[in-house]
Amino acid sequence: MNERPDTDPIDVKVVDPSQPDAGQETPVGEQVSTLRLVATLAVAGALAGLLIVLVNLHTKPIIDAYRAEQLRLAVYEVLPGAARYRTLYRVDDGLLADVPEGAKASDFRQAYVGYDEAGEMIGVAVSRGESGFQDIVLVIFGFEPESGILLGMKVLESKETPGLGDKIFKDLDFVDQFFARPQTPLLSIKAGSGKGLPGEIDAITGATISSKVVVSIINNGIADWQTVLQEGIPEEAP
Amino acid sequence: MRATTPSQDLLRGIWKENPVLIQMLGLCPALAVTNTVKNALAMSAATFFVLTCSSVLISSVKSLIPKEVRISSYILVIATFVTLADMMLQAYAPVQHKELGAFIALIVVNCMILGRQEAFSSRNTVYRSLLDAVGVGIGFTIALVMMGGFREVLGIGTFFDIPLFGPNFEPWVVMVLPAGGFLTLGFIILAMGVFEERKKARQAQAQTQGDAA
Amino acid sequence: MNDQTLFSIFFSAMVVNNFTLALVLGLCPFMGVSARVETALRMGLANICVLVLTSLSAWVLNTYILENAPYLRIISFIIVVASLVQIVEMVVKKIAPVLFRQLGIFLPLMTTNCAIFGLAIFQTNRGYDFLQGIVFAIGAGLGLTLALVLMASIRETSELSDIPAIAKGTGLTLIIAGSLSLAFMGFAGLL
Amino acid sequence: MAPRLKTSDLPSFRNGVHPPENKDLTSGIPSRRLPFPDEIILPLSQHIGRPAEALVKPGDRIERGDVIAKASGYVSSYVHATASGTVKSIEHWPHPAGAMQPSVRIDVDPHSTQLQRPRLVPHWDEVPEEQLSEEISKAGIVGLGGAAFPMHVKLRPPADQPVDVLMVNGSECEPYLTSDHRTMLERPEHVYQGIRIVLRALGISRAVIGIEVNKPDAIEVMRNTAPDDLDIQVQPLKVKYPQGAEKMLIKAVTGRVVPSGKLPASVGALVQNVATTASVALVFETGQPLIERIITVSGRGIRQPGNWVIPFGTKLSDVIAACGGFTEDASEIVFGGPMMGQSQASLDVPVLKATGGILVLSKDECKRQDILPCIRCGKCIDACPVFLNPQLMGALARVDRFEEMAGNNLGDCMLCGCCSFVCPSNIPLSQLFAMSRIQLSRLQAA
Amino acid sequence: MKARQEKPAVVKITAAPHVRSPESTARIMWSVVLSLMPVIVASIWFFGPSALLVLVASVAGCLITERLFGDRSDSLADGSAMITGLLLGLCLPAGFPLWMAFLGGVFGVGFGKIVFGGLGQNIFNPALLGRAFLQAAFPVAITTWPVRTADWWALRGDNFALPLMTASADAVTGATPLGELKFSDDPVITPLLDLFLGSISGSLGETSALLILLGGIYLALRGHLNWHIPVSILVSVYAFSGLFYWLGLSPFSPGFMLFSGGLMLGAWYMATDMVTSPVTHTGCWIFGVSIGLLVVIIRIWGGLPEGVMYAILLMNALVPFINRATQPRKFGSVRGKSGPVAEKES
Repeated sequence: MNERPDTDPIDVKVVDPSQPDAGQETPVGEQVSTLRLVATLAVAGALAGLLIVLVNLHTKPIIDAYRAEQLRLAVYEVLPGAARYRTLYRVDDGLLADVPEGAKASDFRQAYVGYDEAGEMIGVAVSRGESGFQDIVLVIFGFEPESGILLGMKVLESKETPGLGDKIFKDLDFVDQFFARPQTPLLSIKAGSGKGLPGEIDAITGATISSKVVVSIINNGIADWQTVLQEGIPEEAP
Repeated sequence: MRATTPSQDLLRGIWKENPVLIQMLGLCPALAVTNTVKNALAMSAATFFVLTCSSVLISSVKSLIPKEVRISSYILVIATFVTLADMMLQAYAPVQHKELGAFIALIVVNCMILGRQEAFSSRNTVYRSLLDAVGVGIGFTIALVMMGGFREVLGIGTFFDIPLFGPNFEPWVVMVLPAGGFLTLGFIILAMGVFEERKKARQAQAQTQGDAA
Repeated sequence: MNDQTLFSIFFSAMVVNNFTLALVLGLCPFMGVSARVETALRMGLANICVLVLTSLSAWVLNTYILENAPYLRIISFIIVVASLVQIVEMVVKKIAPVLFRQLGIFLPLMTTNCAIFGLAIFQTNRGYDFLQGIVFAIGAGLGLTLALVLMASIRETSELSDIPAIAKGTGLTLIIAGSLSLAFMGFAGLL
Repeated sequence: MAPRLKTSDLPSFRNGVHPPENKDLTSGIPSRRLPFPDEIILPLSQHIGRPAEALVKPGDRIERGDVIAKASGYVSSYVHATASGTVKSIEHWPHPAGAMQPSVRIDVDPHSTQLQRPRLVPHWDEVPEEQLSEEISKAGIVGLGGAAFPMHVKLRPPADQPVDVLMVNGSECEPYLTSDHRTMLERPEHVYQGIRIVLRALGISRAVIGIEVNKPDAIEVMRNTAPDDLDIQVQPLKVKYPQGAEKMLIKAVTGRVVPSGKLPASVGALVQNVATTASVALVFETGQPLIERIITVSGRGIRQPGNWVIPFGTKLSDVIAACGGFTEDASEIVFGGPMMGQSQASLDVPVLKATGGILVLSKDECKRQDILPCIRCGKCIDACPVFLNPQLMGALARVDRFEEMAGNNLGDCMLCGCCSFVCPSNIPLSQLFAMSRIQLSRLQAA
Repeated sequence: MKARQEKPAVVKITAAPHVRSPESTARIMWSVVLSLMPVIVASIWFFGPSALLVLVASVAGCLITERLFGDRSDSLADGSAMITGLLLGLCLPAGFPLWMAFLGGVFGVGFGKIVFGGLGQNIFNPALLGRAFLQAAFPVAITTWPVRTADWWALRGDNFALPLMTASADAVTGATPLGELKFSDDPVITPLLDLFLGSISGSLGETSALLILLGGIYLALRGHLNWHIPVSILVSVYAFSGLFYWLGLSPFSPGFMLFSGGLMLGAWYMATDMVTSPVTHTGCWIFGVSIGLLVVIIRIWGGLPEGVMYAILLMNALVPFINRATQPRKFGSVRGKSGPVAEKES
């Protein structure tokens, strides 16, 4: 017990099902029937599956509720003043209020149309991801389909460098620039070098790429969705 | 098997055979999710849960499992508990679940867990396997929290989200990056090496003195 | 849904988000099997094969079997990986016994190689389609091989040096890995 | 002195080094005869191969030129008395190669005229070719360039590798040494006569004399005295160490590359040193076997550097005394050139057939700094004339991985010292390689 | 016969060769330091006392670490730690907090060199490793480039920020020519002559291409650096950037590429570090051309304005592999047969 255990990971985790180790109690030569092997695994698998399904039944509603809540919060954040929203599905460059028969909701890109207390449409929120400095940056943003006015923006996912690129969602001065911007496309510029144009976004010092990605996501996203949305938004089912 | 006392079963994994710091097992989670103490704790808790449950279950049904399919069965058991842990974390600690991401699922391939089943639970009583799993789990937790603490303090300037240095602290961003993980663990192991060398030198000195006397 | 181009998936998996140096996956072979360049190279190539097969199987599982039961992914993926490794092992043993002997115990070790399992999970989370998945697997495998071979050649050289006693073995390997990881940060932002 | 030739577009080989030449210390000094010492020590092993077998016993009276030991095999050589006197004993005595070796001690007769016994000389032109090499063998002639390989062995190349050109090595690339230089200046007719005999022994007609251009007077003398009846070319060579190494010389002069592990005969060439050919001439002129040669005594640690005709077996102390003794800052005594020579611990060691020079280096000349770690500058790779990787081999030697060194062609190393010379960290590479070879042969024997 | 002479007082018994070239490792290192002096003086001329402070801090970090943890007690004498310190200092901005510069030196020498066994055994260039660590740790501070001010004596930033504390952002900063061209939508292209002579903002050693070139050529002439490396890097950068510029893929003209950023310093002083570059000439060409290509790729498409440091570090990592692949073929090796074997098969 006193000696340092073997630190070579190979020795510790040799896992070779085909070569049972000689130290096992079962004497060599005593063959276990294939049937028993299969049965053991089948029973184990069945029990495992059962357990998982049971726990899933319990946790799934909680998880779904949490997800829906997160989405709701995000939509309300990027569509300031919205009181409720409904989901539209983009099918072949058209918009449908419901998922087509036999298809899954996750197969389609979604737009969230937000309405205020009075039932007036405020704008549409969509999400979009593009490659940032490290990995995909996923952003949800709201805009007015007719005018292209940007209403709000929230970064949903990003692995940008902590302390630098992550300022795209941590630095409120940067985030605030994306609320109620009348002119799109936006233009990312070096902080302080602005010429007073309405579309200018001051980039974060040291995180120019990350800043540009956010701007690019919004510009491309609006361009991508605007025509589809202008085709017409399906009526709300009564 | 070496004959060991229950207390040895428990204590062994905590320091002398610490899975991360000594045996270099389960390095992926130890490096990937220890950028904050909170993440390290969440990861440790999930791993602890999976390890303990699997050890107890496997040691209790070990006589039922034919040796030809034992590895497959262990994997099945571990994967089941990992799935459970994944779903529970997602339901009850969604923020941590998002932070840890795919690394929760990756507990299933943490060789430390499979290693314990193969090396210990499959040959020992339930009670001793439980002690062993708890010991190894605590050892894993200690290592991860150590890493997490080191990286969070320097990399963010907080410990368990408590700011330590005031607003003007300049965070060492590198510490929360993968490179920082490698370097931190390397640094800890170097420091332990220094400690070990000193101990050895002291023992050698005592030896010679003893000889002289 | 994922609309990344194939090239960007490939390049990102290989260098920018290198599995080993940027995502910290597959460390067991990285630390354990990186003492000799030849072994590292063989290990890397074997990994590429298994990764591609895994990607394929995971895609089939996701698309046809698990579409309504995502909660069974972990358990099905690990079973698939374990069986795949077993099958590859048997095939190699039958077709190329020499190669089998050279790979030795490394083949079965792949079951607990988190890079392989991680690939299945990442591919699923990012919603890659069939082709994207394959390209992702090849890129990740090449990245893994690159990291392994770099590490092995550095360690071979360092074997001839007077490494201080405290740094021998894992300590030095981790420092090298950290330095490599720092160097690979230079690729950040490409693509 | 004739002006130095232009060095550009002279033939040479790749890599190599340029150590400071320091030849002007002695190159202008004509050779003189060293007084016969009181005692002569003749080791039975003065050549490559098996030691000779002693034919005398204590108390025997011998004359200068008498055989005192005969070759004990094909690759072995005769040893002759280099002075008249009485055999005192046959005992172990310090040898320049390091260990103690069985040697014949002769008390020199102070009253002898030191003339050799009159002897019948076979006419070189009339004896059959085989007998030529037989006579050369009996005269105890070995290569005087440093390796001391018995000459008669070289004169019988394998039948499937016919030799078509004789290379006469007058390049003398080792710094300080001028004995070959002086031989060419003072005895060109002996050199040519020797060439004539060797060509006849080989049954070929072409010879090339390679001389580094730092000896312009030698080139001139050799050109002026070249006999018309022979196909002889005097080839000036670039000054570069180790130009005198067999394979390098062949590459420079003919462009032929001797394959690794093969002998020069495999490309149809045979290399002989100028001093060796000159000594062959004497065998057939006066019957004098190989008993003396010109030796350069040089270095800034000796008071009177010069070139001396010294009988083999003369003890180092006698040579030093004849050259005026050491200077104040003498610090190292070397047999041979500074690049490959061997330092001597004892003043009792005798001068051997292959001793081309005796250097007494002053502190400044052999100044060495401390050994630092290798910085992988690659200068040794640029210097190695046989294109090895001394850097890697040195690193392997440090960790005792001798088998891998063999895999990296340790066997091809000539121990020429170029890598050690250029190493800025003063790593004793060639010494490491020499040691590793010994270790390796032990490993392989075990 | 005269009386037998006594042996000299000191008889050395050493192995051949008994003479050595006057070259010595310490001499090489110190002449590198010497050749850097004009660059250092120029950087102080351009950036005032801040430049000196940063250099002193990084040198102190290196020297202290080497002295405390180095394996040889006289390891400072070989000058390698001094070079590391100076080079690290030269790739930092003038207003950099001193504690960070010091930390970079400690990291570079400690983790980049001593852990590997000290002089000659490291894999990565210690100065660049220190710089890469600082870049990863303090990405903002290290890219805060002060501009020249009228008052030479004024500090160019917050050199005296307390350890662990951030620098107060009151320096007047400007973009480097590379950053300007890459990230600005309306870039001002810096004239080549300014790049060449050094009247630009950037790190201390990024300023004057001319002085670096002179120092480098001096070293190359003395045989203290392998000229193959800088030449292959510069040629490859010029060729690749020219190609991409011509194809319209890059905004950088080849000349601009050559004289901007840390390329000159990197090519002449960092990549040529003997320890971390290949040992054979073929290897050096591969090394240099690859560095050039990587620099161009990272500069044009990467997320950072400058890629020299990363290009060199990445190629440093490949050097053991390059050395394996470019072993010299022994004299008289028969064509078609295997040359030297780098390592024993396991």
